Amino acid sequence: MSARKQKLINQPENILSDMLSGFVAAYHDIVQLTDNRLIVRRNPKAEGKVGLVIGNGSGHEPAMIGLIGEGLFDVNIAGEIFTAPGPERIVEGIKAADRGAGVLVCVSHHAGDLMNAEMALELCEMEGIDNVEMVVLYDDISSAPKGSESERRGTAGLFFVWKMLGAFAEQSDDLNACKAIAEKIRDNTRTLAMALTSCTNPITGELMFELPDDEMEIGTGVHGEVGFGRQKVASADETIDLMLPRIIEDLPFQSGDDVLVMLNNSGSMTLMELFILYNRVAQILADNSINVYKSWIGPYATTQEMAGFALSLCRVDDELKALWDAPANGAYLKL
Amino acid sequence: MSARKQKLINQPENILSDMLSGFVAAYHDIVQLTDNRLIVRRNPKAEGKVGLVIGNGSGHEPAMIGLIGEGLFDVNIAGEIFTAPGPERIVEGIKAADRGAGVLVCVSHHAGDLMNAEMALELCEMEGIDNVEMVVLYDDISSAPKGSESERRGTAGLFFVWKMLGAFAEQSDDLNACKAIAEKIRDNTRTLAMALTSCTNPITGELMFELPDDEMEIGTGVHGEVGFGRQKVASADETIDLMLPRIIEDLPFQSGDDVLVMLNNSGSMTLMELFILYNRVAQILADNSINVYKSWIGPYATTQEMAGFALSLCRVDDELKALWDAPANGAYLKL
Amino acid sequence: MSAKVTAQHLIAIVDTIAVHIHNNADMLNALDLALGDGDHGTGISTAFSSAAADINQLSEPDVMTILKTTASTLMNRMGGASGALYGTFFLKAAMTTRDRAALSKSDCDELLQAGLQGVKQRGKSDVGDKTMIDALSPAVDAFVATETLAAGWEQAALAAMHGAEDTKDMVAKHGRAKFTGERSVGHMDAGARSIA
Amino acid sequence: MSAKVTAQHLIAIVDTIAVHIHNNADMLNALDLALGDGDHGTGISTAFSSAAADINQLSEPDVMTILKTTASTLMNRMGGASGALYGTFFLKAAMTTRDRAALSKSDCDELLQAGLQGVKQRGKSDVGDKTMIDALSPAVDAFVATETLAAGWEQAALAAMHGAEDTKDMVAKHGRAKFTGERSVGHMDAGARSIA
Ligand SMILES: Nc1ncnc2c1ncn2[C@@H]1O[C@H](COP(=O)(O)OP(=O)(O)O)[C@@H](O)[C@H]1O
Ligand SMILES: Nc1ncnc2c1ncn2[C@@H]1O[C@H](COP(=O)(O)OP(=O)(O)O)[C@@H](O)[C@H]1O
Ligand SMILES: [Mg+2]
Ligand SMILES: [Mg+2]
Ligand SMILES: [Mg+2]
Ligand SMILES: [Mg+2]
Repeated sequence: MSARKQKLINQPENILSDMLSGFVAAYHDIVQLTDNRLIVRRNPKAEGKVGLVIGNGSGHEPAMIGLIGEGLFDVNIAGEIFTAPGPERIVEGIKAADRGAGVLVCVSHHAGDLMNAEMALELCEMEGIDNVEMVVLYDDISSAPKGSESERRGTAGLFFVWKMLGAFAEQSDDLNACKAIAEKIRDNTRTLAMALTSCTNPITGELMFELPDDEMEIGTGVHGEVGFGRQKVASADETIDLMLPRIIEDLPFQSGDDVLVMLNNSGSMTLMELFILYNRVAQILADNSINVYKSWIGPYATTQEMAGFALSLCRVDDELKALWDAPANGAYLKL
Repeated sequence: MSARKQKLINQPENILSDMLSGFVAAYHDIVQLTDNRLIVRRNPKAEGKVGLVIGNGSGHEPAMIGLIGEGLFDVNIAGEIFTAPGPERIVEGIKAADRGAGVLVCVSHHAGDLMNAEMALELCEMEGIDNVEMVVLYDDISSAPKGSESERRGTAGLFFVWKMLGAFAEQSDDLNACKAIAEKIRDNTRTLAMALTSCTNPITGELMFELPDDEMEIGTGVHGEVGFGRQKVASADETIDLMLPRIIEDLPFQSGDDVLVMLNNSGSMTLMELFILYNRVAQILADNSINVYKSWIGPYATTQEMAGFALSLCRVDDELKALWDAPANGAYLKL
Repeated sequence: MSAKVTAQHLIAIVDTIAVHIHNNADMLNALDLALGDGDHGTGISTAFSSAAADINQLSEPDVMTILKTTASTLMNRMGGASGALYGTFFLKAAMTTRDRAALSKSDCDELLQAGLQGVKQRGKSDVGDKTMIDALSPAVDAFVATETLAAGWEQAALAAMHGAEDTKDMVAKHGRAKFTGERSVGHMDAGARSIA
Repeated sequence: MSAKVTAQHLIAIVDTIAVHIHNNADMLNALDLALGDGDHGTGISTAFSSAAADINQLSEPDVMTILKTTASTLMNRMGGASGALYGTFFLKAAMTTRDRAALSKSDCDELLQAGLQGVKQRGKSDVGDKTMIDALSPAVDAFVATETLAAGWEQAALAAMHGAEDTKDMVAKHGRAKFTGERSVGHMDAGARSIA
């Protein structure tokens, strides 16, 4: 088991507060930490534009605290490590994001995230806060079969929603249009991930899952959830040959399509490896006459120090291309 | 030994070519790969401005291929893994970077890098290529005592030179002024690194060095060179308390100084840990009335998947602040 | 043995749950570690402790306030799926107690059934889905089937244990990801049991 | 045994070095792995093989061209510190052979001393610094001290081995980081030896 045993933290119960304090200390020009521990933009978006909120368990940094900023999200409610925040904090986040044109609550599809967001919306209703909408997002083709897309997990491919929805909402006063764009991006995105090693839970120091040194697993989730394919470690090209065709078939992506490509570093992959992997991705897409509009290679939604990556494709038209190219200024995403 | 045994590559002898092909395939809007395997800017800087070149062993990605671009370097000569490129390739790089105002060859201080750069300059002389200068850069306080600064290793702190020299040369037609700025930044920068785990050489799959799971080492170099302090793994705050005072004393950084701060991820540290570490850095600097102008937390000069970080401070005046804030567009550094 | 559950009884009940779960927190974590994220016990434990603390702060609270306070503390301190579910259980239960000073056996039947209904709705799940419902549902049925409160708690606890045990086997067949929760649910109800 | 080293001899010498190092590449890597980056043997081996290939491509080359070609192939194929140093050795050696069709014993003395000088200058180091110089310098001295070419190579190789062995001990005392290089240098010169 080649997983790291030790982490540089202080008291485990202080991980969240130490982390958030350090993050805002470093990036106070972009974000601020409110008294109720919300991460909000230093420069709020214009009055009369739609607010974007997301809550999530921590431990996936830079997601989502690093994606709060201009052209991205307005508020992040960071829960404890791998635990979705409760409904009251989500309601506080909704209030903080409201600029008078309503608020869209985005949910990465996991039981805890979904149920707490639903309860938050019920609380809003009780409090008479209307003009709040929720959109549930998913992308992981390994977690439910084709035809049952809405049962799939939300994983690294949601990156495309965050970036392009963020650009859209920066300009939009139409809550339903924001929800529609989020769904459009979601429905054109497909992701498949793999793991080469496990990682440790920072609170307990214990392994998140078991994976022998000479094996890899295909289809893992962002908390190390089990995938469908465990096998001996293959070469970079063989690994992409196992994963990319499944992604292409699932949507399906077709000859002539324009796509955004992401290779998300789950934690401790080297960029060297990711570039070698991308080299094969580019070859296969070219062979299929699928045109890469832009690509992104690096850590975004991590699973602590897990060695592995997620490969994600998003089909884009001119509207989405423009949204992709729009400026963004988060601590960990700048365009 | 909690180091990863397996890497996702193809043939070890193809690591460099596979990696460079994948990198330029992903970022062809920023860089291009020449026939002689130089990484050069897609959009060369203006005629009559000073060219910036650096050669280095690979394996440290994103350094230096990810820092080629507008407001940064013009040409990178990527050697084999952890092996400086030979003189002829450096000469080719110098020619590729020449925009008519001379070329500055930057050297991160290591025996191989220095000797090959010196030979390259001798070859330039023979070929009658004048107007080429060399600057040797170092920052690692663990590799030689105060007073012997010029014997120190070049490590992650050179990041500050790359960024600010890049901004300066983008506008400058004065080779000596570029060299002077590089030296000014170097002489105001101090770095100390630590490692929590070893890592594997991607060619051989063998450990780069030995480090028991429950120990950490302070003072490591960017190839896992041995440091001065091996001890049981400490808490995040204790680790910073061990390292930062040494850095502050070495320059020394004084009350009222403005500084840039970098926490460089050597490979598989989580951002969660780096933010927790930074929280303590910010406290200590505030206690010493040292003002953080800007900070940068993330992977820049890596040592494969080594778990560890480098802490680097650079004292800045108004001239350097302006250079830090100037735009940069490398694949892995955007401002 | 009182024929009705008063506000004082309710506070005592929550206190007991909190203590019991606290004593089992490490074991729940250990179970969660089997392959979960290992914070399940800690999460439930701290949440119930805070709930007990919060309701003991209340000055002369009525039954509904106690249940509502418990619900909100649980869902906001626990977070995750379990926070939402435990919170929902107490919230829906609270809704049945408006204007009641104390709860009769039949009040408790109604309260528990409403809570169970709430959990099913919240989780969009039912008996056999291998969730806490497989422990909770038989417990509620057993309670309702009895005549007295005392007997009700007894039977409920037993049924919950059996339900949890069953899911344990079911789950063992279906991979460990859900295992953690089920066992912890079993203990959650075991906690409730110690009240009778 | 010819009294002079001709171009043909020189090519044979480089060929032999290449073969010898190639046969020892794995062992050099293994040594490097002790704690180095483990590519040392591979680096030297591929570089010398290419050097041998390149000079065999040359049509009717003179002595100087052979040495210069060897130098440039070595420094550009090997890279790193050793590439610069081996390359410098052959480059400075080449400079002493201008217009010479073949090399006498005294020519070789001059050639070797120039190469050694070059390495010292390039590395800003000298005997006792625990580098390849501790193998190369005694080898050159021993060569110069002899009368004939044959004896020269013999003595040089022996002295180099001893020098390498010495550094080995020195180095063993001074941490493993430099160890790799020294041993490989020893083998490098051992390679040269097999020529005589
Ligand atoms: N949709 C659902 N319906 C009913 N119970 C559920 C549902 N999803 C999860 N649960 C219960 O919640 C438990 C997980 O709780 P916990 O691990 O604390 O939350 P999280 O999964 O967010 O970490 C599971 O064991 C299961 O019993
Ligand atoms: N300054 C120097 N002077 C003389 N020899 C040196 C010097 N630096 C390194 N060397 C020699 O080069 C060897 C290292 O070669 P190698 O490992 O192939 O290069 P690199 O260190 O770039 O990987 C060392 O063992 C030493 O003998
Ligand atoms: Mg959890
Ligand atoms: Mg090397
Ligand atoms: Mg859980
Ligand atoms: Mg070496």
